[in-house]
Amino acid sequence: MDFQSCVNIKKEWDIVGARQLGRDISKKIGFGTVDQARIATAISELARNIYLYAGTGKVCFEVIENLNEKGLRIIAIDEGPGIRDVTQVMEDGFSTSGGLGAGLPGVKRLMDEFDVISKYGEGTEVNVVKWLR
Amino acid sequence: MDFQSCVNIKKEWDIVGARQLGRDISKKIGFGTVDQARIATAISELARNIYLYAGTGKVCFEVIENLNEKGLRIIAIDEGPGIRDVTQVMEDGFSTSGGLGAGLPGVKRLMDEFDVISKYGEGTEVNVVKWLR
Amino acid sequence: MSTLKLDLESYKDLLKQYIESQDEQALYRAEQFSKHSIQQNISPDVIIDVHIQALMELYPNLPENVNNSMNFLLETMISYGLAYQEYQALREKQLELQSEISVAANMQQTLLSTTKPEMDGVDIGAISTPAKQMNGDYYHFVKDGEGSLGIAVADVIGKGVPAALCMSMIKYSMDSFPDNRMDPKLILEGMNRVVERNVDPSMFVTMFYGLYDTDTNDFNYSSAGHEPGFYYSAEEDTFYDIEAEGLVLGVDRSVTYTQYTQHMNPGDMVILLTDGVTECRTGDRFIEREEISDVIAQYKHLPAQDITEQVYHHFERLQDFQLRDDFTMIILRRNV
Amino acid sequence: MSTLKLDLESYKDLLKQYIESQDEQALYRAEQFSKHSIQQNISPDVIIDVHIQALMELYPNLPENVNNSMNFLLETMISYGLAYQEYQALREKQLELQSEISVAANMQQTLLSTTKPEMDGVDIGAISTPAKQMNGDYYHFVKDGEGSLGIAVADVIGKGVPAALCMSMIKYSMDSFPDNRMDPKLILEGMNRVVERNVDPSMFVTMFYGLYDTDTNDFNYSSAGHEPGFYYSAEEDTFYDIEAEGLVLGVDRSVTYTQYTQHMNPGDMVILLTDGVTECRTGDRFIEREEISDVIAQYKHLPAQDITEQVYHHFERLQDFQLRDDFTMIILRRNV
Ligand SMILES: [Mn+2]
Ligand SMILES: [Mn+2]
Ligand SMILES: [Mn+2]
Ligand SMILES: [Mn+2]
Repeated sequence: MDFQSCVNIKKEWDIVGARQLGRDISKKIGFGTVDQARIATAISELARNIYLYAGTGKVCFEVIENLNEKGLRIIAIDEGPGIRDVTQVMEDGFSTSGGLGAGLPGVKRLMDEFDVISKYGEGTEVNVVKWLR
Repeated sequence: MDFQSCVNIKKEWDIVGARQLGRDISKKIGFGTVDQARIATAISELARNIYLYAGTGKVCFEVIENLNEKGLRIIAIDEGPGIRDVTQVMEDGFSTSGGLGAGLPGVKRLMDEFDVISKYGEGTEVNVVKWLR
Repeated sequence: MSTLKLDLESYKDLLKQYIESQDEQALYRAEQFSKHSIQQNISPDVIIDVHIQALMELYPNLPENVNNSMNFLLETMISYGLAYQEYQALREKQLELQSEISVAANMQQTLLSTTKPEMDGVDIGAISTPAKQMNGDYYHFVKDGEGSLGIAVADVIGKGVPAALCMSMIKYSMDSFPDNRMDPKLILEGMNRVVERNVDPSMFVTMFYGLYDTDTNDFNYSSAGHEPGFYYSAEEDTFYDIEAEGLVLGVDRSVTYTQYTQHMNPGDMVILLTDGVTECRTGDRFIEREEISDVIAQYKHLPAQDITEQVYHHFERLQDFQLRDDFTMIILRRNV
Repeated sequence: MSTLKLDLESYKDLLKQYIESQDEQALYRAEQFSKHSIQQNISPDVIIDVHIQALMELYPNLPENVNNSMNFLLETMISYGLAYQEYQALREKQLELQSEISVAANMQQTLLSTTKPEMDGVDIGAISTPAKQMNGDYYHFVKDGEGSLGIAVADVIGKGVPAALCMSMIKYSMDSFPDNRMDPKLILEGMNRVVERNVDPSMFVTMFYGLYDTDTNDFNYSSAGHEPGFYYSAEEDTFYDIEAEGLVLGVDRSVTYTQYTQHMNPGDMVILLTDGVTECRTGDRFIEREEISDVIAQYKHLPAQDITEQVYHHFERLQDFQLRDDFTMIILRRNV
């Protein structure tokens, strides 16, 4: 909880940086190859959202532990325009990107826990967790 | 047109035999690996339909040629109960097998040409073609 | 967890069997394996992962390049796995919607059911089949106490759920007219106001209303832009178009309709239909109206109901069993 | 053909880059590549094939085992490719159906629209929000020339398309009643016959009809199994349930309804609702009826329309913005 590493997202190249850091941490925690790839894909999605819709923001990583589990928390924060209708954005298959595994519903599927707080006009925070099994 | 090789379908093992013969012929004609695999999958489907619903029947292969194309024709014939409602059987995703790439719609997708003639109570003939590209 | 492990084991065995013998049986089993996996909702990226693990266990000393290449493939497949899961969710939604619509279609059938009246002096046949699950065509018989028979036929422009909803409006509005004899032009004028008030301007309804008087044997009718029917003269053994001018319902609140009269001699027939009959397609051409009257002529010795059914089967077959529009046909024949 | 070749080239380049450097950038590009492929409707078995070809071109001398293993994987993926294509076809159907239903929902909104009457002596508020696209709740105001106001509220058991279709029946049948003052019990008895005749027995409709007389300030009402509303007495500052016995519509053709009368004093309110209000859920418990009257009490200083909206927003939020049932609330207040 006390240690967070963040990657600032300003240009497309930063998406790769965020993926790299996320993958390194996942590997260290002990995630297998598929999970590493899933986490990297989720990071791509979150970071690209920031890059495309908010302009700038950051993606932060945190190793978390509870009694019998270890996991990775990823927090994507921006101060962009926010999401007007979260219910709609979370709907399957009809997102702006034309669906097909993209967007926030995809991130939700890739991870174990998912939460999004968006204030229209103030920004968005997406908070996701993947547990090590 | 004058040469046909057939495999009789009586037991599950014959499905493998039909696939083998179909694959050998496809390879000889010059189909690539993916197409060979697709043809084998179509044969499985046709032969399994005979095995499951008609009891016995046969799967025949024919190398066909027209002016500028070469291809493989597969004919699956049985004298089973026939299909009561072809329109319904050809509908996607809601076949008896629960959809998901199975059944005759799958065969139609795997091949280039597809035709089915079924007389309720008299039997079914499925006639499909894959062209070499 | 344990079933996945089991699957990895069987995948490994099959893979090993294939690599060693390259026989078709292993490939057939592989196909069965993947079908089974699909039924278990296992996404394709998981299959790649199982493959990688099996390969590494079977050949621990493969070149590093190969391992790396497989990881790259796995990365590529993650998005496919996502798309796969998304589709599965969609499929469930689709099934739900589908069953909702089939419930609605049943309801509609109950709603639109009209009793074909038994009357001395006339023989009546009627058929109405929707192209999709729900019907956007409507027909209805009204028999008053004074020996006259009203026949309504309507077609909503459009198909499916919206057309069906609009259709139910036509039905209830028709039900609310008093049951006693009313002139076709007045009924269409009343319906025009209902449609104009309740339906948005993008939706049109065509309607035909005919009133057959068993005393005078006159068939009085008006049409609101509806597909013309046929009049069959038994004496001349000839079919004529039933032409009638009139704007479709719902366009102009104050429109009035002209009423026409056709006297019916014994053996004469009135054939009413919707454009689902006349706009049958075979291949890429529409049929001619004459083809319909030819088919009717072919069966004209039969009872009216049988004629409608024979005509329907004829055009159903002609269209490869896929109706492109709702199909409705009504035949009224004055008995000889 | 040429675009596929181009793709093979770029896949090969990316694969090579990754194998040589194992850097994240190549993996990111691989992800982009696969997203792009998904958009182009390229199925996963084709990706495996491209992978095999790229691998063979890059490393022509890989062990035979590896090649065989890849062919085995390809075989396994064929069924996934089929499932993928099937899903894509389903998705198109789904989009079509979805747009059909949204057209129907718009139509329904036009159909069900009722004008909230402006009357001296009373303040009226009404809100009705469907849980899905189409509304299975119905409300309607009827104002006659003699200073009385009729309020109908109905709820079809069931949601979605079938409920909406049934709802439109209620609407048209209500429209066909004469506009002059009619007793609530007679209206419910008439509606009961309509529903019994037209709707299949598995579908139920609950309905409440109230008639407010501005001369006597009496509120006369009858209920057909409908969710009880509230009566608010201003003098006592207390909410009471509006209890009324009566069978749901459509079960028994010959049922009769009891009519009740409640005299309204200045400031008193009648609150009518459907069970979508009372059966709100938070977490895994249903709310108590008292929670509704508490929220109404909280906003009772506001105009009736504002109260309905505030109550709606309260329970919308409480349910995480996902209504489980259609939500309808009407408030009628006698002015002070
Ligand atoms: Mn139509
Ligand atoms: Mn039509
Ligand atoms: Mn309801
Ligand atoms: Mn309800």
